[in-house]
Amino acid sequence: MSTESTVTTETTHPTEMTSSERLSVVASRELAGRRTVFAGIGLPTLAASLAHLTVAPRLEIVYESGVCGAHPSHLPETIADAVLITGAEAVLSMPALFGYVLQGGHIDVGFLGAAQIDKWGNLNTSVIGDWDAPKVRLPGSGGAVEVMANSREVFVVMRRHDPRSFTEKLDFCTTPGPDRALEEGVRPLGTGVTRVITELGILAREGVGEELKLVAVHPGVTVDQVRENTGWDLAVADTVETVQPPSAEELRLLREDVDPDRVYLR
Amino acid sequence: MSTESTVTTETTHPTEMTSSERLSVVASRELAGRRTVFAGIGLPTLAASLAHLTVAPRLEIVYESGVCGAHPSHLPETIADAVLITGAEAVLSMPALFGYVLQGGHIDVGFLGAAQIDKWGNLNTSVIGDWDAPKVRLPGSGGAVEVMANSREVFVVMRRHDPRSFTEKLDFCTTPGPDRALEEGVRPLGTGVTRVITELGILAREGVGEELKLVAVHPGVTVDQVRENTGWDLAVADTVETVQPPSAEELRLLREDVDPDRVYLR
Amino acid sequence: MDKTMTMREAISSFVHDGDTVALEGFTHLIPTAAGHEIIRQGRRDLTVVRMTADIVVDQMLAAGCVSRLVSSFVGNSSAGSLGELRRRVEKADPEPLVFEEYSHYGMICRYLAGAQRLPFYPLRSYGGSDLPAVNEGLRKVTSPYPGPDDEPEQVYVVPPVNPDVTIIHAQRADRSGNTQIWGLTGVQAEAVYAADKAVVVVEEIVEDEVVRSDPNRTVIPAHAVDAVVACPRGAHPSFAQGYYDRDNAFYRAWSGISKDPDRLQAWLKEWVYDTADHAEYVSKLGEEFWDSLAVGEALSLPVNYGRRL
Amino acid sequence: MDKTMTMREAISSFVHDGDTVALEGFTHLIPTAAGHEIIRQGRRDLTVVRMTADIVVDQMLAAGCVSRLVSSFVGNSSAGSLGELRRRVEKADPEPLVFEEYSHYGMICRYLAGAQRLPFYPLRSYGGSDLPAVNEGLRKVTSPYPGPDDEPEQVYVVPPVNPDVTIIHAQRADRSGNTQIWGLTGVQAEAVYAADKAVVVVEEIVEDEVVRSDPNRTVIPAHAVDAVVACPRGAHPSFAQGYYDRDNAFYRAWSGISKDPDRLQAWLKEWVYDTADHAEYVSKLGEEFWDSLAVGEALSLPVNYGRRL
Repeated sequence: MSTESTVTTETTHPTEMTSSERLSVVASRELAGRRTVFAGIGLPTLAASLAHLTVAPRLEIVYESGVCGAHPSHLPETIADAVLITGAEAVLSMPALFGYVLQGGHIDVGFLGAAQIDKWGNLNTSVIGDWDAPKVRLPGSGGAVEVMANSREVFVVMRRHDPRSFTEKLDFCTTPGPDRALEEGVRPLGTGVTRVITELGILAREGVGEELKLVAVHPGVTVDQVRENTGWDLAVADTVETVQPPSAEELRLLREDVDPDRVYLR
Repeated sequence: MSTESTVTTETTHPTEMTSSERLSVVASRELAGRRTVFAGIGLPTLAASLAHLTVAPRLEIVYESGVCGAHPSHLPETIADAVLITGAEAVLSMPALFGYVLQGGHIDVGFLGAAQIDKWGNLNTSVIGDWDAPKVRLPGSGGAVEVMANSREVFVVMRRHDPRSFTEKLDFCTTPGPDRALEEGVRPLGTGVTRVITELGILAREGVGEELKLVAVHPGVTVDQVRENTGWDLAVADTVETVQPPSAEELRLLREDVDPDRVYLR
Repeated sequence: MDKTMTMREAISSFVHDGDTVALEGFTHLIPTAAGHEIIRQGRRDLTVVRMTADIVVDQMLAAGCVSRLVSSFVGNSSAGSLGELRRRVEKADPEPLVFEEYSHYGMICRYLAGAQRLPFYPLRSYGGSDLPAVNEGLRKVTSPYPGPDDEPEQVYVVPPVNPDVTIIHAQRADRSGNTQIWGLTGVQAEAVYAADKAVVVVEEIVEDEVVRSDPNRTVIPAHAVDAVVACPRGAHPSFAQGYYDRDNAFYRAWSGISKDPDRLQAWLKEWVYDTADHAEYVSKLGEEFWDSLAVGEALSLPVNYGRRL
Repeated sequence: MDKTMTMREAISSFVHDGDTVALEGFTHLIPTAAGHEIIRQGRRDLTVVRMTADIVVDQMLAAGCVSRLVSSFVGNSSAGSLGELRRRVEKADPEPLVFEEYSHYGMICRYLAGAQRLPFYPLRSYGGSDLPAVNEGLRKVTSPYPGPDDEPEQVYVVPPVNPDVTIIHAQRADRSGNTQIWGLTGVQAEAVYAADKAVVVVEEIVEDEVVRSDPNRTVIPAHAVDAVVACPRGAHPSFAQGYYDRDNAFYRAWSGISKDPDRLQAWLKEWVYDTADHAEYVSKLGEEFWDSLAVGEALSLPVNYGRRL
């Protein structure tokens, strides 16, 4: 155990913790040692900003809007917030950002969300129901198709963990993982989704050909609970860890340094 | 006759005129009404700059280096001369210049030179002799292949008019006109070479499927002289005009305003 | 050549019923005022091309201007839903909307192909996606070079988009159309070069010397621009870096406004139809409001372009 | 992360015998000093990729560093010939040179494909040219969309180039590699992104605040850069906009120097082998010489990036 672990074993107050805080902290730890992360605003930014202060001091957040090396004076409210631009190290055009940085293979970890995910980490952000006459029209891909195809790995953060979101069959596959791409002879760069972080625990997948497997649960959550809330026959690791609760130090950094105005820590 | 023609009929002194002056003036007239010209340094710049002062007041010179709307303090010595950049309206990256401006179809007239030209306006700037073991290795295309394929029309200025340069068969076709491109099913935007301006006169070609035809000779040059100096069986227009000699006003502008230091008017 | 005109002149000259109109600006510099003038002039049957179809698109849909939408993100930023768009797509209410769905880079590559007059543009997206099943624009090409392991390699391609007109908003331009943008520059240059005609709306028209003091700042040269429209605060509710900030409250409010068709139509009446032009819209919002979006100063340090001695 | 190192360290760390080395800079900001250090360190069997193979390439050829050249223009600007290159190509003297000939846009598209990790890049050049007959890199693809008149449309494509290392010269960078260039920016960003490793040589290393005062000026972000080398006047005889002018006299002199192999070798001995580094080369040229290339001031006007109030 390193000296930092003294800090992480201090008493924490999980009952006072919001779901956003818990998810941000857990996601931040998964970024240990990573160099570049492609993140949207909200939980991914919180996770990346916290990781920058803890496990990944050299982490650079690249924003879909074209900002590299931001040094914002305030917590940004969107990926294009003016405070991200002033004082940034570089602002790129979208062809450069998507073409050279993302498709060029410079992103270690991409963060994505989705309305639905399946066991291979394929994502739906287009529609609930039929594409032609949907029950709900969702926003669509944005850059998600590109983030999945070109990041070395992808982390998915899903607040909701229920059988409708974790589904055997997507209503529509907007953003395919590499398994689906390879089936039709197209070769993506990355390994697709490697971590899914939810209110119940962590699913993980090491690479092409593997399905998502439950590897950890939050304190107080059982494996059966996760199984019941997953819409497919969930694979479970031989040893399911219990997620270490956010430490007092992690929470302090998150609350005092990363999001003092609690813009996202609601 | 317009009032300007009073000026052009003033006595000129052709014997005092250099070949560069004559070619620049003749080329400048061909730019009447054109909007954008893609020009290298030397005669093309002189011609375009003079046209800007006479027959084409709205003419913009676009340089291969990426400069648009230059307002140089001194006559540039290269297409990348620092004096072209300071005070310019825009400086573009090469992907933007070649991709958006040139291939995008924004160039009315491209100027090219060559070591050899054939009757269809195909050009050789690569080698004299065999490509694999050339007698003379020439610089190659530069952007000529793109200028030919994408400009609405191309003007070629050749100081030397002799059978080795005006050849039945190019040693190597670096830069094809549209006729050669169409033969292999590739469709260029422009019509290829429409004017060849030489020390003997002007060859012209209206478009795809036509070969170059002698349309004008300089004063004192005969049609037979041009035929003898052309390496193919030269087509001749029904009426061959005599090129109007540079007017006093054209020469004055060229000498006093365009190239007062006689950098190129040697 | 002086290309300045009023917004009214620019829209009436360059946007016609049935046209394909690209409106670009990624969160930053959204050409809202131009969209409003299109609504005022009652254009119909437009194909709108816009990566992030957001509030201005919802408004144009609600005003009945648009029959076809080409986009890669149809949402109200991260602030909620587009009510009109969802009614059109989910229930064909009040009429159907043809929707061509892409991803962001797919849209970018369509502009790149359009700007470069290419028949297609390759990209490493879409393998395994259901999008090609609902969008026949997404096709595959086999590379003529051997792939890794010497096997043949396939990639998806997208077709060019060549709008009849592209409209963008920028910080400043000179009268002939040399356009300077800083902060997020998005895909504006490509969208302009892809178009047959281009309208640049700016916060301010500046003297030639301003532009020429920094030619690298010119994102779009004059030869690609057909009209220059001075329209301060014309990007509201989005922002113009260095001029005014984003109106986040309005983004949040839009979900509620657009959810109720009557409220949405009332909003259009009050803020678009009943304002003569954007200047009236701006003054109707009031000085206090604009003060709340004001930004302070953070000037770029100069660079030396040099001068021959 | 501080990536600064000396030129000696950078070349010895990132350029190895047999490597493919891209040196870019279109007339402006040619990385001459880096080429000289490659010569000093005696690298062999390099593939040099450079759009305009000019004086620095002729020097590297004469020093025996290069076995293969990929280029679209092999000439001494408009000032004359490259003697060594012509001997190598015309007479295999003193040894053959493998030459891959492209056009400028063909080279640009190879960098674009390399930077975007594409298997090929399409362009509207080469139809009817003899170049595809001597360069098997130039191939054709049929567009999956109907062309004009609904006939199938063919275009040429070029393969990506992914150099082992790209070396460029720039005006300034911060210590982590955020690189700012003004004036002609050429194909530098694409050449850097296409490469496995990238070395940026700069006129000056500046404080973070200088770069961050104008993030749009950053042509290459730090994440794409592996080494930052401070080397003032390292682009001579080419120029650095705002720092020093082009040495046109040396361009004109090179035709004569390079025409005579003995004179060329004597030049290399005096100016490269017998100088320890570029600083010695600079001081050997003398202050009076540098005064003749000095430029005056033409500062860009600032823009406001804004600050939240």
